[in-house]
Amino acid sequence: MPPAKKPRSQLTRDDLLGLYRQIVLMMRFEERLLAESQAGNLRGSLHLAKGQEALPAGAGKALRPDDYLTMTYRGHGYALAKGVDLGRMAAEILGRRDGLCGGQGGKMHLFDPAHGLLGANGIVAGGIPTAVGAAWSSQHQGLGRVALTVFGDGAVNQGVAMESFNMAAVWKLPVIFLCENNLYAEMTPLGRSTAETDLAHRFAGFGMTTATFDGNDVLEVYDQVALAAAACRAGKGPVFLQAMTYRTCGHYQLDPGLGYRTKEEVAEWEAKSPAHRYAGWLTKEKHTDKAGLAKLESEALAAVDQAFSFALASPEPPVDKMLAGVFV
Amino acid sequence: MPPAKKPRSQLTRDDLLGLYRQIVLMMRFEERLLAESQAGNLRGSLHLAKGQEALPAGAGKALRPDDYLTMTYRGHGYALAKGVDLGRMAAEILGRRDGLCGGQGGKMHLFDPAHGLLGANGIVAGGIPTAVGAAWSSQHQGLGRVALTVFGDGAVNQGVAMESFNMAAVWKLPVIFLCENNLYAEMTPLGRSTAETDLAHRFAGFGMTTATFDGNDVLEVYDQVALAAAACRAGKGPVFLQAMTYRTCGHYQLDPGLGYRTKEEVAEWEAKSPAHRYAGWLTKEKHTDKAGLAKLESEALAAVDQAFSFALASPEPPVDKMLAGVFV
Amino acid sequence: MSVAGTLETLTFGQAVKAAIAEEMRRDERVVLLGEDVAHHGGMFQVTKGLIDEFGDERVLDTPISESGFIGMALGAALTGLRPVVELMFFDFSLVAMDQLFNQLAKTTAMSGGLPVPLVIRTQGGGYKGAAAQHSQMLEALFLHMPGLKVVAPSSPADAHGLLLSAIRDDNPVFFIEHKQLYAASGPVALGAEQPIGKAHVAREGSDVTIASYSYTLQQALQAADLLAADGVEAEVVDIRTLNPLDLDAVGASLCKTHHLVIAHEAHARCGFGADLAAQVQEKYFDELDAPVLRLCAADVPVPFAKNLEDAVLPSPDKIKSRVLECLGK
Amino acid sequence: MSVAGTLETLTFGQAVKAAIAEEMRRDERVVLLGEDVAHHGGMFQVTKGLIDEFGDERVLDTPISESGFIGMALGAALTGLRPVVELMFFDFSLVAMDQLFNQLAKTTAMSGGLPVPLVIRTQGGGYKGAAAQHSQMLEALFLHMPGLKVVAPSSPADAHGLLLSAIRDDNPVFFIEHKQLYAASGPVALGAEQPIGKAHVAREGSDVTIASYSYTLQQALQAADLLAADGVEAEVVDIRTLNPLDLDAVGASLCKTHHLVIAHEAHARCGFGADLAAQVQEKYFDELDAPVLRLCAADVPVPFAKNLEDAVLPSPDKIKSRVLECLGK
Ligand SMILES: Cc1ncc(C[n+]2csc(CCOP(=O)(O)OP(=O)(O)O)c2C)c(N)n1
Ligand SMILES: Cc1ncc(C[n+]2csc(CCOP(=O)(O)OP(=O)(O)O)c2C)c(N)n1
Ligand SMILES: [Mg+2]
Ligand SMILES: [Mg+2]
Repeated sequence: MPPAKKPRSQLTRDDLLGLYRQIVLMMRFEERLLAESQAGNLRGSLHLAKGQEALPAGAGKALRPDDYLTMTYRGHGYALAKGVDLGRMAAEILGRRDGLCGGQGGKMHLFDPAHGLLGANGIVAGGIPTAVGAAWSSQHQGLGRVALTVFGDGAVNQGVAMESFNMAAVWKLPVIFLCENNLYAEMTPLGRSTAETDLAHRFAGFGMTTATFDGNDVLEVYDQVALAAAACRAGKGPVFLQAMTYRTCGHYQLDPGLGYRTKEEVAEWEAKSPAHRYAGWLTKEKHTDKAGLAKLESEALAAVDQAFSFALASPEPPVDKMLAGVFV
Repeated sequence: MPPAKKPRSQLTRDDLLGLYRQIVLMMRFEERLLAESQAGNLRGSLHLAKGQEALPAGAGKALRPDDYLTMTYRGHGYALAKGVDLGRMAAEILGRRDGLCGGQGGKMHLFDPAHGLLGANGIVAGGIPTAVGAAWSSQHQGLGRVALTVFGDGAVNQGVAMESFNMAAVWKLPVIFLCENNLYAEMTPLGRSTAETDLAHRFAGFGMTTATFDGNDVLEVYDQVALAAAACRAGKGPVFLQAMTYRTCGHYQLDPGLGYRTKEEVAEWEAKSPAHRYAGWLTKEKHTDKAGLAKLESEALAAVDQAFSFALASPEPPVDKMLAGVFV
Repeated sequence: MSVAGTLETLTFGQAVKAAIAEEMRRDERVVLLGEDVAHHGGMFQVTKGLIDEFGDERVLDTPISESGFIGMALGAALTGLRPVVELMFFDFSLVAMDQLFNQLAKTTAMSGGLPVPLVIRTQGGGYKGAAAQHSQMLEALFLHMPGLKVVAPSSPADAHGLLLSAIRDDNPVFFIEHKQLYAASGPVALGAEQPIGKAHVAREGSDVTIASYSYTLQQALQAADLLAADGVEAEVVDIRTLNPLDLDAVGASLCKTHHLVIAHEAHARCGFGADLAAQVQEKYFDELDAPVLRLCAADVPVPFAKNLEDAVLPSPDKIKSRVLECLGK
Repeated sequence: MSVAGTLETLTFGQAVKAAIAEEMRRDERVVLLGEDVAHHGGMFQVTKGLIDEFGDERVLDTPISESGFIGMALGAALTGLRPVVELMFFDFSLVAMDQLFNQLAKTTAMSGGLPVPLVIRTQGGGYKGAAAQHSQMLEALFLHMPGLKVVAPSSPADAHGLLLSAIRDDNPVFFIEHKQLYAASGPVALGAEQPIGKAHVAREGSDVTIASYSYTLQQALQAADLLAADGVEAEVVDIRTLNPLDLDAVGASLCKTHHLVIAHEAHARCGFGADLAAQVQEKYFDELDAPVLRLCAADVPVPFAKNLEDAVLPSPDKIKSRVLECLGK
């Protein structure tokens, strides 16, 4: 039974503007990553989440700072929204000494347990059981923490993902399975990889509460994650959230994102992009005006610039410690 | 929509008696295996399927000889019902030269492609994707063959099983997933390993047709597998069958089968055992009488005796060929 | 209840259990999970009764989802618990390799130093007619992939002491038990840790060194007895901890005997024996009077029939022959 | 369209594709499957356009279910097809290990001789900043587990010829491509098979033997050039097929040079180099004037930052240093 009021009704004007700032921060951060990649300063594949920014922003807001998070190669925004330091994150992605992991992890392996971040992952679905374990640990120790694990529509076909869903359900663990259903896994459309494209059905089959919603509406995302977190904390077990969204960029920096998608389809989703929509709502509802938005945007840009200045000033990581071996 | 008549209406009296013979054959075969194990002639763990005999008998009857089959360590009955030679099977299980696999495989690794048997398996769920591949191959080559894969209620929690369900569904492959839901995986009751104990829900979530039925009623098993095979051959895609059953023996020969189950529960299911129920029905419906049943039983026993005579007369496998290497 | 500090005669299985119980009493962060470990007490009864002492909050039966629950253990280890996982058969590690190697073995390195305090206990090996999928010793895979400590004791005392160390270690430890060892008994000093990273001379000798571990170590000791009857004195080094490796201990023995035979039950190609032979010939080239020889399982899947399995797996006789070959006899 | 019998200059990637296309034309049982191999043509574009020629019945995009579709390929291989599977990254083999090792590698042995005609192509290796989970060379695992032929070509011609042989083989073949090789080009005799099981002398020399394969072989050739400038003539043996192994070819070279360095990108412990070193010292003990040395990746997960990755992975310079060390210079 849905509650009388949506959790968003609790949000203050500052909160509402903070959500916008978070969306824009992520956009600026990822644009800068792309620029650094194109300038040759950033190694390897870069997986951006353009058009999906409402999800990290809304989910981050709905969680407690000490809640746990595991995510994918496409998770920069979640780390930011969870409070991870921008500068140390940029430094990690640039492979510097002051990076979150001392430059050893790289952008697919961001860790920051101080902010609950238990790993980005390069293996599709690889971090899902980690989150289930963190949820178990929280339940076991009575910490009241929730674990959020974020993954794509393609990841649900990886065995370990489904094993995790079942374990979470049978032990009623406080874990939120947030599926960013952006309709494609790399270049494969959802309908080519699964017969039942409404993934909520699959989750329900494990005996889990599910919800499907507009993942490009930041307030809806906030509501859904807040409700799920409350249910988890109340001991009601895991929740599956299917957020409908779309990446308006390619799978990675060298993929133009077309070929397997039409220009029209991309344009349609660009029109529904979270920043755009939310900015419209904020001004329409008179929470702020154009100038107010511009101020948030330039704040975000400044924060990103500062982070990258820090990162670029950081030296190469020392080799000896790394070569000394893997054990603590 | 169910058909007007159940497939069983096509069965002749000979067919009906043949089903009974098949049930009894399996019982005598497995009893003999147990005796050989206790006599020290049979190495390793032995997983019997006492009380579940209606499933192999009914399923074997409903399939074509050239249909494919993969199964578990508990699959002796399916191999027999699929037409595998009793003597060569006994010889394999005893580790003899004339065994199906020349004594190299053993009882958990029975292969007999001439009868469609593409492997028993020692890894829970390990053979499920093999069946999916055989179904794909049949579809691809237009062979009209169906693949049956049999597994337990515990196996549905193994990642590769769920990956296989999804693949079969998305490509509409002619594969029947037959889950022997005997309520326990080793010593773990179903409710301790999954939140949603009606496994049909999980399968439906993948976009598959499902049916749940009494797995101790051989005619019902025959009907369900025949309907599923017909649907597969008609190109309607995979079918999930959940057969409710129970092993009235232990998980393996050294497990008394109690401790984790009450005597009452076991007794209740013993009363529902397939041979017993079906014998009652056959005589009540006057398809045969006590003497007729006894004749079928002694035929089965004779066949088993003959098979084991053959097997016990077979020499040790030659060592050199095996040591020469693994490649063909 | 066993009490730390006392000396008892225990089977290998009991020694393992005593170590787990000891650590669970000492440290409430230690939790146990695996298939049928709780209510049933494990397929090999190693954890029998622990649920009664520690409750089902700390001793957890899992679904048949090895990838899932090993991954879960990683999440728990990163958030304050110290899980001890039972993997029922070594062979089943293959369904969980990504979680083992891409996730938990790499977490410390990728994160720049996070501790991952967890132990995975498993049981492997042949000789029981369990055939190709239930007889494997796969330690080589775990040695090739950096990030896991790997321990393979051959006696109850070592099993106990090394498991204590493993549970107290802040790195992930893969702990290998052999099905043929569970019933073997011996004296165990309860609560006495054995250090991870130290080999141990199980028998002294001067003519040849046999390096081994786990169940094969027991066969090596039998081979040494057979050899002694023929006048050959073999020194038997129990490697015990395969990673980190105590190369110095092997070297010390080699400098005495100048002959080395490595015996293990895993396959030869890219096995532990290949690794040790390569390291030994590199570091002790001038000490070697003969090539390092290996006695391993034949490089075919373990077959079912007894005569075939015997032909594939090591035995004291085969080790003895190999030693004589090494000595040119 | 490339025609069998002609000689063309192709990149490594094109040479692989030409082999697949050739076999698909010749034998309608050959089918292709993997993630994004059909409509997109593969992450590395190796199978680009094959769907147009052969249709989506024979070129199949799969879900992200490596265990599932590798297992499917086994089922297809047992029932009349000859599947060629693309595993997008070598690293992802870890999610499918049970299907690879407990199922398809063991099927022939367990069944007493059934053919399993299938090929798994994968792509591995580092140098691209892809970090710990996208840079691995895991061939050692595939060598330790008997039942798979393992091939790792270093040139377009070998890639083409060995893949033709692999697809025609009735055993499962694991075919390793290196991400750094795709763009390298060279002459390819279209349709010309190269035998599985034969090494190849890629450069003649008399002072020392360098044994290598895959991308590291190219680095070994560069190292040989550097060494030649210093007056050292290295013979470079391209192992090419890691299982079966052509030990004789290494031995023949060694009997000339009496010095051996093995170079590869995989980790050292229980790696291919350990295996070859162990076999060589056993069989050619008296030919060795110095220990067999190895140059491998350091035994830590491949780190992200460029300077760290460089410190971990092989390079021509590092190979050269190791060779000089072997020669006592
Ligand atoms: C086990 C594994 N298989 C394949 C890949 C390659 N891969 C990386 S991202 C990706 C697509 C994932 O799609 P989805 O889960 O929908 O997430 P999205 O990228 O759309 O956010 C694939 C196949 C991988 N990293 N890991
Ligand atoms: C991957 C794997 N994990 C664990 C086991 C050990 N094991 C063998 S049978 C079994 C129980 C299987 O239960 P279920 O699927 O219900 O089949 P049943 O035995 O009841 O017929 C387990 C856990 C195994 N063989 N393979
Ligand atoms: Mg997606
Ligand atoms: Mg069961």
